[in-house]
Amino acid sequence: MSLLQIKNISKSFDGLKALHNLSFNVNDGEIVGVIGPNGAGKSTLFNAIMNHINKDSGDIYFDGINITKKPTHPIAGMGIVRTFQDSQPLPQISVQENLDLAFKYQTDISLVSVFGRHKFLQEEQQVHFTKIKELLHEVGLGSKLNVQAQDLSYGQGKLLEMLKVIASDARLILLDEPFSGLFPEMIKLVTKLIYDLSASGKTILLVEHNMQLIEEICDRVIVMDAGQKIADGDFKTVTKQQNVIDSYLGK
Amino acid sequence: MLMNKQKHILLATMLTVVVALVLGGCSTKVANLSQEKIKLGYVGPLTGDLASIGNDEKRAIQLALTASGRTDIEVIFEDSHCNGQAGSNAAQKLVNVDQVQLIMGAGCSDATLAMLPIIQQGQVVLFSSLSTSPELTKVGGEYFFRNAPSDDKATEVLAKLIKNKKIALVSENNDFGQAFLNDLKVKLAEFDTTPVADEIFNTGTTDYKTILQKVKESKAEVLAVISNSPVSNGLVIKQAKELGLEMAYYGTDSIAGSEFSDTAQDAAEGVYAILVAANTADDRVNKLLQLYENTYLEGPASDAYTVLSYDRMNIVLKAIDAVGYDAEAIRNYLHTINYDGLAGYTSFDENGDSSILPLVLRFEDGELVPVQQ
Amino acid sequence: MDFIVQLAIYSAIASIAAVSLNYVVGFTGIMSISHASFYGIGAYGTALLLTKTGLSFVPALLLGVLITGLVAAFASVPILRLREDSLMLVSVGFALIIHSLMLNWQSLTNGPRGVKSIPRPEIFGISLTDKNFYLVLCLVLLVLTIIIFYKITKSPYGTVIKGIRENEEVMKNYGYNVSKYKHSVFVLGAIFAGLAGGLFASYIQYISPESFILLPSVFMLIMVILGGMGSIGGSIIGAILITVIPELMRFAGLPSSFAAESNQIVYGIILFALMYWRPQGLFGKYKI
Amino acid sequence: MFQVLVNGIIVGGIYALITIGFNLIYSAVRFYHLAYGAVGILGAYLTYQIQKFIFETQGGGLITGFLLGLLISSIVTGMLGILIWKFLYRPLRKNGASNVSMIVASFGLLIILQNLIGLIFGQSAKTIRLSEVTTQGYEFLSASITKNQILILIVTLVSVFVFELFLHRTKIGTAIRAVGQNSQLAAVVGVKTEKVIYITFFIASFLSVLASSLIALEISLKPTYGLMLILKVIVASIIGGIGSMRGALVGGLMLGVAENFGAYYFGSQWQDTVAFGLLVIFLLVRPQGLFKK
Repeated sequence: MSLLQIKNISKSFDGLKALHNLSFNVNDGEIVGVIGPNGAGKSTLFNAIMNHINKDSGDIYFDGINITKKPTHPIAGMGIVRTFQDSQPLPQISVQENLDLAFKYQTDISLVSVFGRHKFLQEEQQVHFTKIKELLHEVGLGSKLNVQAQDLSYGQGKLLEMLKVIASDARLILLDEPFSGLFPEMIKLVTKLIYDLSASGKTILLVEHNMQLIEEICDRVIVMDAGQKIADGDFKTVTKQQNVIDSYLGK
Repeated sequence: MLMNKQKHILLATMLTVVVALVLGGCSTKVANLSQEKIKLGYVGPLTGDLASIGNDEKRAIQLALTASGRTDIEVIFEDSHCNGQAGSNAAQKLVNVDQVQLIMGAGCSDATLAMLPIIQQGQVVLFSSLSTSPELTKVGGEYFFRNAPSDDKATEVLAKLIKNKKIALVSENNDFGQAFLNDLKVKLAEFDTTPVADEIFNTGTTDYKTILQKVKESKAEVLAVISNSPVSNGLVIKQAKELGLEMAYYGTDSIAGSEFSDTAQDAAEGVYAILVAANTADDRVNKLLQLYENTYLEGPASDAYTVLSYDRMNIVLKAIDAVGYDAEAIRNYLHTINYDGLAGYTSFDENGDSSILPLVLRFEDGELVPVQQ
Repeated sequence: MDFIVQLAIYSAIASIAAVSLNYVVGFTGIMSISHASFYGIGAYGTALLLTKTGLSFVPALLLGVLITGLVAAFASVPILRLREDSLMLVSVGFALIIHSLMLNWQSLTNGPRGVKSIPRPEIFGISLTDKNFYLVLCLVLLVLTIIIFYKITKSPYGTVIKGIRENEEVMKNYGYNVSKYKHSVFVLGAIFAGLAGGLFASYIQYISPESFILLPSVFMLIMVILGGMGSIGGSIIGAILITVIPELMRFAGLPSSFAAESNQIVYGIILFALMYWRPQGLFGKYKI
Repeated sequence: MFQVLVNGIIVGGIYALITIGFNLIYSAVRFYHLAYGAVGILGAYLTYQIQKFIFETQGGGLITGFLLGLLISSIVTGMLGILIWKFLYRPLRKNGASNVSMIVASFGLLIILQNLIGLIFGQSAKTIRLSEVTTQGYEFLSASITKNQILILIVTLVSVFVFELFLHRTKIGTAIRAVGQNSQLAAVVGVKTEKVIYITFFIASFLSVLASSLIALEISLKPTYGLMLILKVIVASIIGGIGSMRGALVGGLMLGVAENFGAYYFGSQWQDTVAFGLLVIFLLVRPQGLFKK
């Protein structure tokens, strides 16, 4: 049963058709690439899924539940997380605090919990927590826990965003150009993190312009142009389709 | 980690500044005791809406002091901003740090009522020329005196004048306005007259045309303006004349003075004023107003309060000469005094209220002339 | 020495209000100018209960604080629908509406003549007419306030509200019900402002609408900005400076003809200079 | 009843005039210039001083004194407006100050300006008048309008008309609107944004002096009027649509009328509540105001 079902959703901003009855499914554990020329509506798709913008028509199902009309935070609560296009971590708080916010097991945060006895992390959470600590050292952020996030470099910021995605332990991960603006060795690190995620059974929807990375990482590719899906399949067959080439060459 | 070191330096400097200032406060206190100059206090509205009247009070005190030629007396002026907290701080400073035995002042009842507990606890005499609220009679306590008459005297005079006529009341939404209004309504009820219009405006309102429209529709014969701000009085009467309201106008004590006549200009003609102390028939009053104009190059914002404050200073000087500078002695002396002041013969009843009665005056070609009832 | 004790009392009360405002503005980024209105509601609530119902001090203060919380809960619904400068404006609008209610609801608040002779508090039989006992009461409550807000802002809950200050959209993406947090922050901040108001009313023993109009709200904001956004210690120092310095200026012997105006000009300059050199304030970490 | 409408329109006209200047600045620099009220009042004090000088020492007529005073002080205050932007606000913006800190800074400036006026000109109220005698208004359709009010109406209509013409017909006008729409884009297209901002501040301060001097005819002058005016202007500009010129006109008129009817039906002590109630309602229901999309 597919984890995410998009059923002909469309959305236009006073005349401009950002999404035009777009439909596709994403199965559990898949890594699906979403490609297309700039302005094809990729980011708008993510906004639509997370309900930052309400759709004109169409439905979205996650794990069989209709999330079209739900506010953003319960959708995220069900186990979906998304990064923004050139998203940087929250600037004027520390790296540690950024991670804490994304940490999935930080559930019952309420005023009462502040004064109540501090619940100890269950064993399963402890494992997850140590895993992130290791990853931090691996990507070289281990020593920067108390640094204000704004003092990190752009690349380190992107890495931290990836770690926050891992910390959230979400089932469906929407990555919006995670590689943009990174040096080659940073790209290797992020690719490794994505493979780790996929290995631990996560489903990933990846928006990216870098074609080699798409080919290398994704099981399947969806091509969008002017808000419509014009192709859906594995990388090789899709990139041969005439209409995909035309859309890229701007015919 | 620069951030922390910088923070500690800043924290340290801040603390030293505060401590230095506080100590500064105490050291000046010690210095005061050595001089033998008599220190009097003044607390009044030197900023805010009543600033112009506060300044009149201050200038009158300074004029009286220079006229008396006394060099052994110094008055410390403190601003109450017409606000409770500032007023109580000012009083506490004068009582506690400057060790004054007598404070002149207390205008807005906000500051007055906040100062009273400090006065009663410090057993210091509070002598006001500005607060006329009738409620102070009960709450004032034995250390509170005022030569400005309580409003219930003014309302009596006004009620007798305008009884059983069609009356429109326009009052300011502050302590003076509402206390005077309610008192007046009670007195009018005794003459079984109820006002045909009763409009209230917020302090600082500038456009009265809509209220006056309601007054016009109420077909009132008399318009009584109850406000202690000369500008509001002036604007109401000016805009009423512009609207062509043909009726008798009555105002309260803040009508006498340059600020009102500047605002109302020729519209002030024929306006009745129930007020105290600006009795231009007495040439001592004219001499004082002339002296004021020569010294400060502008007329007082309110003649009434200038004269009252001038009298107050002279009464205080007389008391000190008679019984010395001690609050207890001055308090008893003031109960026995009958001072021939510019505002008339002044004596104080057991509540510290003055015997001065408001006069009825009328604007005739720019001058306020007493009217025989 | 009563003068110093009185200054300390006013500084302690101002600090409680400043710390609670910093929790709302500094930590969570809700730029509310209506804090003095809740300070006023707390003051009026306590004063009216003390004078009209004969309740003793502690229940009156607690009830006054409760009323402030309720009003804040209702007021937060419209106010928190906006952000940044429009939130500032709607909170100014709210503050002015509350002031005119205090002024014109004569039957309840006795209008512009204010509430008189509010009895000095009696706690467990000790009558606090003596200023020193009152100072102890204020300092105890201030320490309590500091502990509570310190604990909150250092806890995971504190991290969440700091995250909300940084970027509400991102926080929604991580599954946080942002508006629930903002409402609880706004109401808790208002409750402590109400507490400060209640303490002020029973100390000064007379209150009127004039002392809760727009300017006190702005002064409270200056305390927080001067002290530093997101720093509890900073807000306390800011509160002490803004309360104490004008009183000490009385000693500066400035000829009073322009002393009054120059005080205000100093505030204006502080505000402008801070925005230029240190928008995060003396000890703050976060720039508005 | 009709009189109340007339009062509302006349007061609304003045609010509109000031709000136009305020919106002009907002559209160019994107923050609320709170000190704008005090700048206008400072200009009105200058007009008063010049008129007094001409009338008392030069023996000129009251009206000529007023018009001359108006012209001189509008230009002088216009210059002041430019200096305020150049030496006070621009460094702040360059320093990366956010909108909120710009508002706080401009409130500081408002307090400074208001108290400077208090120091220089004194606390007591000053009056500007056009005739020695208070003349009764002219009657028509059961409403009476005074000479001053007619002058205010005329000047308001003329300046709004001239301003609209200037904004839409002249090159500079289109440049100002371009900067208003999107300053980066305008800069890219070659509009010298810095110069345009200077002109904007000049015109806005010019308008505010004009309007403040006109108001002074009605309500005389006190240093504390700056804060009062700017609060009304903010309400008018939010209702009309922050930054839009037509919005400023409609917003000002609506506020004037609403206040007067509020005063008529609920009593004048509720006048401010009506104005700020309107502000809260618009901020919630239609934060972008009437004229912004």
